[in-house]
Amino acid sequence: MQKIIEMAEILENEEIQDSIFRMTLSLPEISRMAVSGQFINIYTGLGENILPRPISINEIDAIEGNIIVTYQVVGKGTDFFSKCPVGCELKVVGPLGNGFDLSKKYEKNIIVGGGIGIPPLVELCKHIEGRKFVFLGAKSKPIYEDDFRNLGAEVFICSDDGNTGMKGNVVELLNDIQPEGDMLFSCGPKIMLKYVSKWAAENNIPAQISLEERMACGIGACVGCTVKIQKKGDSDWQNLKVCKDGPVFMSDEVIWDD
Amino acid sequence: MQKIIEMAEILENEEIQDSIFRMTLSLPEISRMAVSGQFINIYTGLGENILPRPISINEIDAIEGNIIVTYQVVGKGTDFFSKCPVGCELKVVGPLGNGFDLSKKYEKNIIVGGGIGIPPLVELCKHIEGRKFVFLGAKSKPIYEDDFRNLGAEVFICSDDGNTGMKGNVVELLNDIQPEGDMLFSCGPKIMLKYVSKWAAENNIPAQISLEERMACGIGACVGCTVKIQKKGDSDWQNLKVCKDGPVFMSDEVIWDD
Amino acid sequence: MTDIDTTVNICGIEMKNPVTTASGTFGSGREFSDFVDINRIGAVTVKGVSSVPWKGNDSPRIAEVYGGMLNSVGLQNPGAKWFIENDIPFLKKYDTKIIVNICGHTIGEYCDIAEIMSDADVDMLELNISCPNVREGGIAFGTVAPMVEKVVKSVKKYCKKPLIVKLSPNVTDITEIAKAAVSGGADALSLINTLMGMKIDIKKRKPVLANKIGGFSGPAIKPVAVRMVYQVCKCVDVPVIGMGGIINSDDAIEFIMAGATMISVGTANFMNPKATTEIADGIEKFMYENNIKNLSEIRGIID
Amino acid sequence: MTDIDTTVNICGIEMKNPVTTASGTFGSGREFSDFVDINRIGAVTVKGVSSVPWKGNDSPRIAEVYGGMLNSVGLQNPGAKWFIENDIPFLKKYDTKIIVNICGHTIGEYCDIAEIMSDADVDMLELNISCPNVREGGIAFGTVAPMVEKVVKSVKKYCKKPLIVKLSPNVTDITEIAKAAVSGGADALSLINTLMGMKIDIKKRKPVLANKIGGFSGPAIKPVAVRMVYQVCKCVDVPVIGMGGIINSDDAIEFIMAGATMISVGTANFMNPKATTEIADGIEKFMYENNIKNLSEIRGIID
Ligand SMILES: Cc1cc2nc3c(=O)[nH]c(=O)nc-3n(C[C@H](O)[C@H](O)[C@H](O)COP(=O)(O)OP(=O)(O)OC[C@H]3O[C@@H](n4cnc5c(N)ncnc54)[C@H](O)[C@@H]3O)c2cc1C
Ligand SMILES: Cc1cc2nc3c(=O)[nH]c(=O)nc-3n(C[C@H](O)[C@H](O)[C@H](O)COP(=O)(O)OP(=O)(O)OC[C@H]3O[C@@H](n4cnc5c(N)ncnc54)[C@H](O)[C@@H]3O)c2cc1C
Ligand SMILES: Cc1cc2nc3c(=O)[nH]c(=O)nc-3n(C[C@H](O)[C@H](O)[C@H](O)COP(=O)(O)O)c2cc1C
Ligand SMILES: Cc1cc2nc3c(=O)[nH]c(=O)nc-3n(C[C@H](O)[C@H](O)[C@H](O)COP(=O)(O)O)c2cc1C
Ligand code: FES
Ligand code: FES
Repeated sequence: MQKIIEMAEILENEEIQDSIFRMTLSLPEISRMAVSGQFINIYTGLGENILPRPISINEIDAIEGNIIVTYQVVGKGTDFFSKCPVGCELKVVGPLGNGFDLSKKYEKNIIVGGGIGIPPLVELCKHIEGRKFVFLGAKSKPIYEDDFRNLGAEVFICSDDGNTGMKGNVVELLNDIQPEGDMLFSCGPKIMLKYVSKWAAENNIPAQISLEERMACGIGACVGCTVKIQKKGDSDWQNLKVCKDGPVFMSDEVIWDD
Repeated sequence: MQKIIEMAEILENEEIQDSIFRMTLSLPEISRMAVSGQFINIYTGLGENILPRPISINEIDAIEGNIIVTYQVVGKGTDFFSKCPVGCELKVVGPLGNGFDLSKKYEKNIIVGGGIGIPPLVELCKHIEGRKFVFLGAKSKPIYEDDFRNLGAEVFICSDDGNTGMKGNVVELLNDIQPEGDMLFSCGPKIMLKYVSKWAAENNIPAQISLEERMACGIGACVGCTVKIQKKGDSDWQNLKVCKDGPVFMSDEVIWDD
Repeated sequence: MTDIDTTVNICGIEMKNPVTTASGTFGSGREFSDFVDINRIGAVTVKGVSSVPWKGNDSPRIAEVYGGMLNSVGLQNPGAKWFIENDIPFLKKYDTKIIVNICGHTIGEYCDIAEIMSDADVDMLELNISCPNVREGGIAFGTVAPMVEKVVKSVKKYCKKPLIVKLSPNVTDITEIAKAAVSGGADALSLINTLMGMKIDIKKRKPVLANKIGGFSGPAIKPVAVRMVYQVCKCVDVPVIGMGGIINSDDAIEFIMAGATMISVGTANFMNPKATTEIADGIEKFMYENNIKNLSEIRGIID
Repeated sequence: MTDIDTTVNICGIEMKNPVTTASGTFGSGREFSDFVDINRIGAVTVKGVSSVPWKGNDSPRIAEVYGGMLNSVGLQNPGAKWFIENDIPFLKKYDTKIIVNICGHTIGEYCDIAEIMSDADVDMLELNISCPNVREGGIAFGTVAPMVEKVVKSVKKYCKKPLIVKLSPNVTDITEIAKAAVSGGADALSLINTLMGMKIDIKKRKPVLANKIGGFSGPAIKPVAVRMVYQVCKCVDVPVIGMGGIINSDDAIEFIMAGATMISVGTANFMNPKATTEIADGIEKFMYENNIKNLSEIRGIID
């Protein structure tokens, strides 16, 4: 798929929860090409931060030509983004990676999101036609609960501190609700994905999970962002690139190191 | 003399000639302490540019608490300054260096400025009571000609291209006018200062010249900004610091390398 | 600009301009072809290739540092066969030269890959004896002068293309290593490879890289690279390909003035996917503005 | 914060916190006393002092580079006598320890200054065998292991204070040099001194520094420094003072986790005259927030 460099005007940049920002970027070209589960590379322009920041696509508005991203301030780059005023321009490269595989339709879809892994699942949810069971977890309050409901999903919530929904993590929530599904989609912290994958395997549900890894190029050139993947039928694992071969992988092909 | 760190709000930042900017900074503390011939260190805040930029004090407005500087865009730092909008804040350390020695009053004062060396002479001119013969040179048009006239100086102009005043350099202009003086003050490119010093020596006029050198700290700690100075009576030269021992030196004490 | 000649010649291979890519930062060019016209690059230096596939190191392999980055890719590559079948045909569609960066764990492996690539449709080989991420001897190869000479001499026997030897900067005296490579038979030298660096995640209380230590590259390392290119160009007669932190055409000119015949764009590709062609354009502009007809007029102009 | 103990002890000298200044970047402290309370710094390491005054190199001596700077001061200093008469009395007004960085052109000169300073009212000596700007042998002293051992051994005979040996990073194997210094009798090690770097002014077509090559410091060099401090702490038993690009307390913690007992703030002083005390404050805050009672809990915590 073609990738391009585009200067994005910031149309909105709002703190929707403590240190989590929702930013609307005018990206006429990239928004036309992007699909759910892909990400974009956003440059800070700061001299000390030379690498772009990979951020998932939260929503695509191809008509207005916008891409919405939701990011958490964790370091210098995201802090810089949070301080960029509306009207300011950011350099963006995208769309990057392969999205979720939506070539087949499923009757029952399980969607599991954790923390700052929730955003890409919103766009995903728009493109799923069957029943959607959405499980969201966070420290205190998962973002975008209402968005999923508005997209017709049945939403289940948990939080580490019990502030919203069940007190516990999404795997406990899954065990609690025991949803049925033909396909599971998930994005969130690595440790969560590992246990969600285990849950899916135990319940014989195929799962597409979206992984993260530290990146340099984001386009498959530097071989920096690998995960160990053992393709079905292969006798050995190989290091595949999250940015180009992923970020979405079938959970039963991932080798979990730690 | 005490030095301080102050955050300066930019009150004005205007291009007064091609690539030359006049910037007014609100510096209530530094403006109270500063004298003509001193400079300030302005930080860019850009990650790749770690060192402050030394810029001479052009004018001091102790009443309003402002310092005016005039700078030429020559590289990244000055380019950054030129793009800072009014209202923006810059970190400043100052006042730095020793100013011109005005402890004695002279009847006839010769002031010689070249190019971007002219600004500090404006503030100087305010504090000189005797007659002031001002010689200004530049590529095409020296800055601040009118300011000197308004301060009661007799102003002589030259330019490399003959666009304003005599076609030629300030030393040719000095030779042409043959002014009399009890003290000469000068600031400008090194090569100009060298020949102005020579002219002053030939005409038996003591001269205070303001030198530049690449700096790191600006406060005398790194020993990075030295010039060779042979003090009267000393048997050998020594490396003195432009930032702390200068930037103003007696011209007959400077050893000219090249 | 018709009277400007940007071509450079290394070991009889003429390149349309002095810009190439630093091995490992440009893939085989395919990944960047969305952003740049590969015809505009003097040569493409591809990522390190070994005789058999290498899996590389564990992740995380990338860490950002002030003005640069660390990597511990560990020369992951799909091996010579895959490279010959996939990457060469792709690059052959373009009007550019191909430099293949070759790596091995042992002298035998180096000779193998040199022999294999000598028969492939490529222009030059670049011997990477300096990757800090290869544990089984890679370090020793690149940092001990007699070892350097020995490896180069051995590889030369199997190498039927001009041989560039790529030097590690993690040495006390780069000129000694450069001279050893030339004695061994290097037709050209390239430098610098990455410095060895480390970053610690103080929250997790462990190194960011799974491999702990990695190769440091990017604008932050440029002063070391310029210094070494300058020192090496003063002491050897073979052409030098300069690299290390080049992000714009001014940087490129700096290396050329230090003595480099070609320059490679590495980490800059991650900062700006169009870096290579923008640098090629910038060099042309510089030549035009400064009335330079041929880069030999400024090459090594610094005493 | 009463239960937090920020003190560190090197060779029996107790410092109130692990922050000192990198030699040559803080003068004798006087220049910075307008900005920082020198009582808040564990120790002040003063600029290099030699037995007789040194004139240093020609100007320009400073060049800015991406994320760092080059200097070629060449250890200009007014000599031991001036230092003893002027700087020591000034520093003695404060409640801080004094570390004197000493330099020489020859082993004899090193021994002279070590002897002179042993009788002065200072706490430790730091032997700078690594300044890249000293031509008459300085380089060889710091980069060849047997030479390092020999110099340290000789100086130890004349040195009556704890002796810190400051290492050059411009070497193939820092652990070999570190071990040599310890065999020679070093009571502690400090590293890194500056990397050797160069910058060319492409308009003027000459190096920015009159000396051509200079010492590279600042945040850009931090990954090399962290790596070397880590490597050295794993292979010697003496305390290590870590430095190279530290600009904030997170950087300081990084060096401590790599194994450093103290850390020095150098080029950061030029970026922010308050850097030293802000870093001391930041370390305290980090200890408080992470419930660390003593820095020994995190020192060298990286395997
Ligand atoms: C495919 C992908 C999609 C992502 N989508 C989102 C998203 O939608 N929202 C969001 O908030 N975050 C997302 N992340 C994580 C996000 O990239 C990092 O939080 C961000 O780069 C941190 O930058 P920083 O400068 O603030 O932090 P710093 O810690 O200062 O960054 C330093 C370096 O580490 C890298 N880095 C730091 N944390 C991570 C991480 N978790 N994953 C990868 N690289 C990291 C940075 O890119 C940078 O190179 C995504 C990561 C990947 C790989
Ligand atoms: C005491 C003093 C007073 C000065 N007063 C003025 C003034 O009033 N107006 C003005 O326009 N300029 C003045 N200069 C020069 C000014 O400091 C430089 O032009 C400026 O630092 C360039 O920064 P840059 O980032 O734009 O250029 P770059 O070339 O990108 O700067 C790179 C580095 O070189 C240093 N540098 C570059 N040129 C000079 C120079 N000529 N002198 C010293 N350091 C330099 C910078 O400070 C920086 O560290 C003065 C210099 C000194 C030492
Ligand atoms: C991600 C990455 C991978 C690299 N892989 C190789 C390699 O396979 N072979 C090699 O000789 N050098 C490799 N290098 C080193 C670069 O070719 C280059 O020498 C170094 O990065 C310095 O240049 P730069 O600062 O412009 O990146 C790699 C560098 C990076 C950043
Ligand atoms: C201007 C300057 C002068 C220096 N002078 C000395 C010196 O006299 N003796 C010495 O051992 N190191 C000297 N150094 C090296 C520093 O002490 C320190 O080792 C080095 O700069 C790395 O730390 P930094 O990156 O925090 O600056 C000097 C460094 C600079 C920048
Ligand atoms: S980030 Fe470069 S290959 Fe994935
Ligand atoms: S700039 Fe540091 S002593 Fe002058």
